[in-house]
Amino acid sequence: MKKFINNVDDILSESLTGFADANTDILEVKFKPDFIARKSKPAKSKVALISGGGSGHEPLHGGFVGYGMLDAACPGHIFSAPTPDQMESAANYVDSGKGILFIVKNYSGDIMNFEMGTDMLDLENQTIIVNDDVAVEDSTYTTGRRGVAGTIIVEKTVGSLAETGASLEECKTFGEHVNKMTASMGVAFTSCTVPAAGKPTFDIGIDEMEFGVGIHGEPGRKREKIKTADEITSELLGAILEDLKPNHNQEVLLHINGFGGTPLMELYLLFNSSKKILDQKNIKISRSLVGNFTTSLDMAGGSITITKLDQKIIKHWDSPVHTPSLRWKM
Amino acid sequence: MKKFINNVDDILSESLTGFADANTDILEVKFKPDFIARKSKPAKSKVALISGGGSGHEPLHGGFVGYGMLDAACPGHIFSAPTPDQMESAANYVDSGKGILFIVKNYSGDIMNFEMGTDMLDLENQTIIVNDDVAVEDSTYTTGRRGVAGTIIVEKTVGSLAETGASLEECKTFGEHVNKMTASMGVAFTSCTVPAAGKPTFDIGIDEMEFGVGIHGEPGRKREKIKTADEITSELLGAILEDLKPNHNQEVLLHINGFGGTPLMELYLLFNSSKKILDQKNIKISRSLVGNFTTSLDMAGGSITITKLDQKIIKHWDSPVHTPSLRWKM
Amino acid sequence: MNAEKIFNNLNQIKLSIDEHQREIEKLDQEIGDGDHIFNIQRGIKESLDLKDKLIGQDPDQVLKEIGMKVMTTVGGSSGALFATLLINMSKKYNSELTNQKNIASMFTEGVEAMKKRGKADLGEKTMLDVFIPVSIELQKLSDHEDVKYIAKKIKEVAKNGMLSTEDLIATKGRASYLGERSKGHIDPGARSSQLAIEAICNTIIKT
Amino acid sequence: MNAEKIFNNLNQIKLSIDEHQREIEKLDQEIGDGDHIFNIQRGIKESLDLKDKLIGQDPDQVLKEIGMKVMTTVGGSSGALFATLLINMSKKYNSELTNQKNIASMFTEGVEAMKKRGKADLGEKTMLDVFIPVSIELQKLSDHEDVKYIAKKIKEVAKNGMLSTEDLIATKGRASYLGERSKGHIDPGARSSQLAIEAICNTIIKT
Ligand SMILES: Nc1ncnc2c1ncn2[C@@H]1O[C@H](COP(=O)(O)OP(=O)(O)O)[C@@H](O)[C@H]1O
Ligand SMILES: Nc1ncnc2c1ncn2[C@@H]1O[C@H](COP(=O)(O)OP(=O)(O)O)[C@@H](O)[C@H]1O
Ligand SMILES: [Mg+2]
Ligand SMILES: [Mg+2]
Ligand SMILES: [Mg+2]
Ligand SMILES: [Mg+2]
Repeated sequence: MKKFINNVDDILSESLTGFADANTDILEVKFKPDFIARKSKPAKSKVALISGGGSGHEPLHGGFVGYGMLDAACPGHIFSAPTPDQMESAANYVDSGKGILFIVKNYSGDIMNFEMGTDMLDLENQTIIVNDDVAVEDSTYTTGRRGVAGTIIVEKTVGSLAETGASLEECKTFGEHVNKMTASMGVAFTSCTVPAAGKPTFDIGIDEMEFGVGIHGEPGRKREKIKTADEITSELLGAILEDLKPNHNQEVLLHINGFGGTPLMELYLLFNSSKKILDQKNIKISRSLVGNFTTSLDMAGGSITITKLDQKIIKHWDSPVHTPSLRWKM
Repeated sequence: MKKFINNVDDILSESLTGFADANTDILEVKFKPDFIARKSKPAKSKVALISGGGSGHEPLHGGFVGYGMLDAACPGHIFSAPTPDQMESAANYVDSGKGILFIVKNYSGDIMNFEMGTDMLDLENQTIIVNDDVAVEDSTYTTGRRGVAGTIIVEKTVGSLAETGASLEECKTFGEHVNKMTASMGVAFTSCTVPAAGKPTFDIGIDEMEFGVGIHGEPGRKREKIKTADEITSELLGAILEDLKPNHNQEVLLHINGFGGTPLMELYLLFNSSKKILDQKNIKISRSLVGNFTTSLDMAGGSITITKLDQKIIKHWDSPVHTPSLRWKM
Repeated sequence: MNAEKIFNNLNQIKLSIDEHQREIEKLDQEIGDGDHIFNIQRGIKESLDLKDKLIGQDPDQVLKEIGMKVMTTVGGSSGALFATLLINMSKKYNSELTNQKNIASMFTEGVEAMKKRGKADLGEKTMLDVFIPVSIELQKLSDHEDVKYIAKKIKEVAKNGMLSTEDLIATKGRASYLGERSKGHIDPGARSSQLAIEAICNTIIKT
Repeated sequence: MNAEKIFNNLNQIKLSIDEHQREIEKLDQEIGDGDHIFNIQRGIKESLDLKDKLIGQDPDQVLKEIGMKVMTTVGGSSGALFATLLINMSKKYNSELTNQKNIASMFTEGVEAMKKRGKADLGEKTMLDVFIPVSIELQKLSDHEDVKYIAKKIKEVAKNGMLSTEDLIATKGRASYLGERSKGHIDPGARSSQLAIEAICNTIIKT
């Protein structure tokens, strides 16, 4: 296994320490239980946004702690949901009196651990479940869709609303709205390598791709022969648009997300493939985000996310944000 | 080969088109000859900064076109220096009357093509050669050191100075100063795959690394067995500090750069390894930058860059910048 | 039941899990995300580290503390679920019952809590396909006197439960994203749970 | 010398380069960045595309236009150098000289310009280790009448120049970063240049 590590057991703590030291102006990292918290305390009380999940998806979530986005993030072990005490400690640390809003990606492990965290918590709190991945069929009899790259859009927009002093209820309602307007789907060319395992999670032929893949190296909807970028995009967008059913002339945010091992050049090429299709369908890309934001360690591949925009989402997308990995207007 | 592409010959144009469409607020892309130009024309005349080089290092250089950094970037084919007409056209397009400053990484191909470009040019111009890579011995009898990840620091700081209305001479002098204060060195775990070749540029054992590697998949100083992050960092920093000879209590900018295929988590771990060593030596990290900025397609590995800081460099590092891949305070 | 016995069982569980490490790792790589083995090994190690502190304390206190340790160090689905099991088992501890009745009632309580926590039931291709039949069988056998007989029976039931997951289509947990593709693989959580139960049963059978 | 002959030579060069594609690719992967073959193939293709436009024009004009095309489409070190060669050759074209003398003087001019452009000279493990000896030999033989003899000689000199790069330590170009590690590999630019010269010589020898 080829990684910059000293010892498999220390990866997380060493990496978090480096992360804290590289971002001393924005955040601090607390250990045992581990969480990342925004350094600047809000002037007026505001709803505190807390997210978290297994590590290995960096910059998600820690990279989005800061003004205009998250108040805290709870990093679990690699691909393992964080533990309830992390959420409880983070909440007590960042609470400023207006309640806590947890933003949780829809995985059994995350849901259960966040629930146990809120069980322990004495603060008013609400939870938004992000489940933007259309690769998975949503049925009331199953766990439902996964939360993937759309999470960043929920975190950014709700983070902005919270800064305005909105109530916990308003933040939750808006976050659920943004989640509903958002759909994603991805494809992987290679497997990631979990450091503790030391080898790729799955084997895949040199001409194969895993279609409708998640962000943990778990298998996707199907295994297929590699296709052209245009063909892949057409399939991904097909599923996304079928879910979102955008109107004619719908304005959207197009987010091309890399899983970690794919060069930016290819992500921009995917953007181009997507735009060609969206243009044909009279869907207007009025905001865009391209890069490695919700990764799966070193996995090659990427995902497309679309959010249907309205004035409120646009406003809270455009507003100032100052985090390690998303920053503008400040 | 596993990439998001339609056709090997169209990668660059499709990717550039996507890049333009994803950043319509900041820049535009011109084709034949290809260059990326800042959209907002400067209010007052200023020195125009132009960089460029082979593609495959994204976000370098196109991702740094925008206010406070580059006025234009000339992307060559993958790993091939751009052609002189690109530089000439870009210069004529962005010139605002105060002359052109070319920022060129020290490679034969880049030097020759930029020189031919300036030969064709009727505008006042100067060139800064960036050569921060200490892996390569600098001797007057050879091509000298390569320009690698330190380039971004030169582009950012000189870009800021140019916005203040500084003269061509001042910008050149400052850029050469920043370059001199900057040293880098990197290590690769895997080879990149050039799309036209369709397979990795070099073979490397599963327990080997290429030490002192460049950013084109070219071999490095030596092939070694993989070591721990702390050991690798110690060797890289050893060479860098021997070159920079920092004073006691020297303030530095520490830039951990990923080559494309290495997760952010590991880059922060490298930051941590670096800080431990710098702390011991009483070198103070007062600015930091961690991420994939000067990449080599999908190569796994990364580099460490240090810039010795003075008040002027700090000022121009901290100043507002608004490009696709480096943005703050605006 | 006492602290020493609990840690002794934990030691046996550790041996069995370590022995089947590669198998469990592979199962979660096939239909999950590959972290299950590391999660449970971390949980076992952290729990064993409590031994010096907890030895001599009441069994319910020991179970609760181990449950809390699992809750705060494991993470993932299995951390939440095993912690829920242990913490809720400890709540029902009643030293006045026979050992059999005590364990049956504790276990039933723990498994009911897991079902709530996981919003899951029998036949969803999870560790509950081991725990639910085991808790039912424990209730059934709680009047029985021969603990070795009970242990043999439970071992069998656990194994059948584990094996039953192979043909199921997962509807809970990470494997549920695979739909049809989840078929033909044993659930990793079911396997590790069955191995743990088997280790305890074997200790009883052998003494 | 005329446009048709130039394009005919270019066609022969293309055949030889394509035939040795994998070999040239590998050489630049070993001590460079692997793009050399794509650079020269792009240059040849773009140049051949000029045929319809340039056929019938004066040789110097043809060389200049091909040189400009190479300059604006190839990039990298080889684009700059080959363009410099061709554009500077075209400047020295003098139809009043014998073909031998004309070519020798054009070539010398082109190679001198390359040396300036590359700030390089003989023995630095570059394409100049082919071009410099060839230009010297062309000068030497420029009084000779037997063009086939000249072609044979030049072919030999080019080959020796190319082979000489194997044992050299590179001091120019990308291979120079390797220091000692550059030894034992033929320079990719030297190989492609030698193949091009050989293709032209073979055409002369065969007609
Ligand atoms: N909702 C659930 N109810 C019951 N058991 C579950 C549930 N979700 C997951 N599991 C169990 O957890 C196991 C996976 O544990 P682990 O790999 O540690 O966590 P994660 O799935 O979060 O990566 C599965 O094999 C399954 O037995
Ligand atoms: N300074 C130089 N002078 C002469 N020839 C050079 C010089 N630098 C490079 N070369 C030649 O160029 C060849 C490499 O060309 P190519 O791969 O197309 O460009 P790059 O090295 O920029 O990737 C080398 O093999 C060498 O022959
Ligand atoms: Mg997990
Ligand atoms: Mg090159
Ligand atoms: Mg798992
Ligand atoms: Mg090359």
